[in-house]
Amino acid sequence: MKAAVIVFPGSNCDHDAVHALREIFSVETHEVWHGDTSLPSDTELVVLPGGFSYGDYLRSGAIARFSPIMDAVQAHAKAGRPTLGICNGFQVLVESHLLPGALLPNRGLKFCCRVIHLKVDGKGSPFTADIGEDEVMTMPVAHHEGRYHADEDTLDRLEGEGLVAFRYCGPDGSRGEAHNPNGSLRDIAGLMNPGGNVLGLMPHPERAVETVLGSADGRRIFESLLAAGRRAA
Amino acid sequence: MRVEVHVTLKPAVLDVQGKAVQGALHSLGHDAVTGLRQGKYFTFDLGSTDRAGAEAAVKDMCEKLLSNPVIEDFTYELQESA
Amino acid sequence: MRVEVHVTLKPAVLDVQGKAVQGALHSLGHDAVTGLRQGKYFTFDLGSTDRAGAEAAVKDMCEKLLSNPVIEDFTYELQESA
Amino acid sequence: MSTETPVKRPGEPDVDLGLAREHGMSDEEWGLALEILGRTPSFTELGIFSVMWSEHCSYKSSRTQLKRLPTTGPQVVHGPGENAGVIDIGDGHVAVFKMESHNHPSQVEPYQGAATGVGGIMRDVFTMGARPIANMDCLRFGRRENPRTRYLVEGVVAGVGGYGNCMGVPTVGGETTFHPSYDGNVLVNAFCLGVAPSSRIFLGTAGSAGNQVFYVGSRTGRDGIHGASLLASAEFDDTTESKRPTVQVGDPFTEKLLLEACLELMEGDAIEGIQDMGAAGLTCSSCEMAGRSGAGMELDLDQVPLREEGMTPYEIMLSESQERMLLTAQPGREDEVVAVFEKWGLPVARVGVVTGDGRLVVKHQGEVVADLPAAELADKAPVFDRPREQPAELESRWELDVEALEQPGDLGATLTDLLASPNLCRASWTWGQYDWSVRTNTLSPPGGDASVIRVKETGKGLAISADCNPRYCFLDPKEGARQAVAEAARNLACVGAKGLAITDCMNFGNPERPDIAWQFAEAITGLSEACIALDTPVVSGNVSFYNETEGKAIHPTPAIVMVGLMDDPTARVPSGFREAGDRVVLLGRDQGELGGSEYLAVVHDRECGRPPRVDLEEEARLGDFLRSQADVGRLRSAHDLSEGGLAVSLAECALHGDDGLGLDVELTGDGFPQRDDVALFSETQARALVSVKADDVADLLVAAGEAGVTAMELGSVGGDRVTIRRDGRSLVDVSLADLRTGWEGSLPNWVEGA
Ligand SMILES: Nc1ncnc2c1ncn2[C@@H]1O[C@H](COP(=O)(O)OP(=O)(O)O)[C@@H](O)[C@H]1O
Ligand SMILES: [Mg+2]
Repeated sequence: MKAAVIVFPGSNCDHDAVHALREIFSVETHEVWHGDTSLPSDTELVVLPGGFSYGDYLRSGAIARFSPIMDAVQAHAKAGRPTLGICNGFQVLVESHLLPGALLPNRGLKFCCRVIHLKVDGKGSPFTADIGEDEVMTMPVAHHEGRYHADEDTLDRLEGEGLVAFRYCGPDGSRGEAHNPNGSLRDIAGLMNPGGNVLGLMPHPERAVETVLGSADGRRIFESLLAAGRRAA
Repeated sequence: MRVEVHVTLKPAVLDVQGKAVQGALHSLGHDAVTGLRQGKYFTFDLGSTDRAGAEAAVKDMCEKLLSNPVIEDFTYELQESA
Repeated sequence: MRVEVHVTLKPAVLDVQGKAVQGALHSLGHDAVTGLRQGKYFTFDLGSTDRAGAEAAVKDMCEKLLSNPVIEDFTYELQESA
Repeated sequence: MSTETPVKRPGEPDVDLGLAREHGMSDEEWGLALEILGRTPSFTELGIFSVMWSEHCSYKSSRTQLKRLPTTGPQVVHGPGENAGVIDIGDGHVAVFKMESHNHPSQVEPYQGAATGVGGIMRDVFTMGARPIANMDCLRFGRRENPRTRYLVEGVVAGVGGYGNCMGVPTVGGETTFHPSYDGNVLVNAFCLGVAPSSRIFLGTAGSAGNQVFYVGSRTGRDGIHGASLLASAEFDDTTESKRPTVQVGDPFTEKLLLEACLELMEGDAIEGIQDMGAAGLTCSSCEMAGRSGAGMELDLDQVPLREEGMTPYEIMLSESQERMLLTAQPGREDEVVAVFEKWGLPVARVGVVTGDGRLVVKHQGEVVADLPAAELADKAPVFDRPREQPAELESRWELDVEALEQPGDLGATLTDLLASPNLCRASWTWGQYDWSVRTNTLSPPGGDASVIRVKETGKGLAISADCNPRYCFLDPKEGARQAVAEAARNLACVGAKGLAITDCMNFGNPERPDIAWQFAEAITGLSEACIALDTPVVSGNVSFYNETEGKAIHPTPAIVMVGLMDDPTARVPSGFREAGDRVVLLGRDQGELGGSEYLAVVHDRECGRPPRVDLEEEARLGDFLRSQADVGRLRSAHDLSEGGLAVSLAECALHGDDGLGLDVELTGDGFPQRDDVALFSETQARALVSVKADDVADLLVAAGEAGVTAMELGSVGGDRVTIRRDGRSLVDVSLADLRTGWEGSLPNWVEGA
């Protein structure tokens, strides 16, 4: 697999995504400057990393969406290739209309960094294929705008089509307000497109790939994707 | 041309910030405040003096960048600069 | 009474958001935009219909909570509710 | 040497003694300025003199004392004097760190004050070529009952987070404390730690004549003119309000770009020297760069990127706009510099040249507006050895008759109250707003004894801890300063690390008062003694004087951060209990010291007595022992005893983490003070609690005996209660859940409650 991590001005989890892909999963990984207009040839996975692109000024992800590289990212996503937006990357995906809805300031109106639990949901995707329905994963969130919002019809449709990829839950897998760090509607932590190749999520799987960091559950997402890649090959 | 843009959350979107501000006003004793909503406000200059052209430009800015149509509405006003 | 409040950064205070937004508008081709500043906009209802009292209340809210007098200015408008 | 007399610009005021005084200069300083120049300064020159000789920039009241600090050692690469301290951490790498205060700006505008403090300290670190890898914040607020405190807490914490989070630098620890002496004067001390290859450290020197001077980063506006420098040099009073327009606003986004651009450019060798523009902006950076290299500098202010129209040379030289750097490059390397900053979308301009005549010459619109000797400005600031006197009432503060204290009837309730008190409760509300996990190096989330950061480049780890107990320092500044260092070293030892060096942030009142000058000198003595004994030299630091409101000084607060090294950071020892059945062992011997304790303050509302005595040799022995036991993998957990004493420490071990594990211990024999409250809450130093597997207790005790460390097995881990008995009697028997409610809820309930 060959991956490209997009570096926007203000991205700050690009290093972490690159570290995880290169060092933990031995994936050939390229850092791609937002001002470029094309991805390295044969790029299979595009990662839009976390951070504060353009300072998160105006709305998170709103300005990054217009970066020159985004046309290539759009094309990549629309060609059905894996595209992963983490945290700020999720916000960019949403602002780019690659995923529906919006991410609003957290319920508590504060930046929230803590370890949360989440469970897969939905119809399955290369990112989640190998993760069991009852598996409770642990990883950090760190964001100020992570409250997922969409109108009721859209939410119903997303759930109906199985596009909610991850939901916040408690350590035992149960749902409840206390386990939802930001007030996200229907406890949505991550979302995918109908093709299942575009995934956006607020939690940081790339920060949870080594047990020494407190959790290695984030590996499940990357491993699932790598296995799907091998199956397809 | 002087431009003013207001961007507000759509009525159906929960305005957490507005709610918090209203709560704070209540606790300061301003209990009569109701229905508070918080929005964004932009002012800028546009060199052009062609009103139709300016209006088209501002509309484009609002739709593409200044507001997010999924959650926000916008209004704008143009004024000949003094 | 319907109230509208505008809170803006004092002219000499660096507007980091405004700077970024203007830059983004330029890169979208709207090069003619200059002097963009971003502010906050509040709307709410005030039960009272006594204009003087309402005005005093709103001024107090602006000074104490809605604006940060260290770096921001405010203006407000009151309108009889329809 | 030919010098030019600047012409008076239209609109500039006449420069005389009166104007100099308005600039905060003393009559002697004015005289010295005239002598150095041999003429009356221009308006711009007066501005330059006044900021360069302000307390903030010149350290005129502290220099003679600071010279007494130990600053050398084999581990020290660059001690005080550079933008930040540099120590060797092996494997071809160095750690670069410093702490700095932003107290006055935070009191005036908490969000921006704290944010720009964090921004400033990170610039100090990456200016030297190091990538910042961890931040800490030491915060001290007034009483919770003070109506402004909540606003300050919310603003400061949001500001610290707002800046650090956006930069992608984890904030991994700090202090959050409250005391009435900070009611009108909060303390915000920001620390930053960075790592760089040893071969690539950049200094703030201009280099040789002919080098090109570049201005990079944000444009210059009228922010903070006479801000940090003057605000920090005069105490607060009713006119503080009028100093408000000088507040600087931070732009962490621009600083992130500046960080990446600087580090990218530093991979090559185009940069000769680089210095951030902090307090006193362009003035200070240009004088210091020119001064350090013994060269001169000529600046053309028409080239400086400006944000506002019509700025005067005085304003441009004194502006404290944030996120700016001055750097010099060899001739011919201009294009490289420009290319990198343009790639990152940052303003970059060639604003001058390094000259050989030792003068700082400033031009504006073709005219010379200032022409001064650079080195003299930077070094010739008047130095004061301020008169010192021990406060008359000091000895009366030491009076404490423990026998006269009424002992609480329910010590369990007392423990519950203490854990919910402002200085002992959990600060997770604070660090929950900080991104502490970005960069995937944080091996222990905030909340432990010391924060452990892995250094990916070398596989080793750095442990850091921030400490200072202002109450101890108030009662005895020397002992208090010794205690700060000792506790930091102990915190490091608990995770398994050995301290290498410290940085300090000396927060005091008005040094023109003999009692404050005495406090300062005593604290310096205490720091020196402790740093020598524990072999942790001071490699950087900062002094903040005039922390007073209406003539009332803050408690002396010599805050320090210690940085230590760990060969195997993955073997770090956690502070919380791990497993039911493990045995709890107390290391160290209680001397029954209640003076200056949290118990005395919270329960008896008293602040008196002698603070606990610090035995540095015993601290060193304890530290060595903790590390030796960590090295052989015997420690399941380790946590030091500090504020709140044995009972609080036991409870913290039990509460640590989200689940927690209870304990059942018994104090037996004559190793404990007679009175139960003293035994539970005495703050005797050089103590720690460890838990070990039951099978390891015997070995641990033997090893302790050999190491000369008192060790006593107290009981076991397990259950969901904190049970402390004494010779068969129950002293404390409380459920963990009840303790947790107060410990965790205290801060958020107070801040967010109506
Ligand atoms: N403002 C803060 N930011 C980050 N961490 C904090 C802050 N305040 C306290 N902490 C963390 O809370 C824990 C307890 O702090 P403290 O009681 O001062 O520790 P100790 O007594 O061990 O020195 C430490 O891990 C510290 O880093
Ligand atoms: Mg401690």
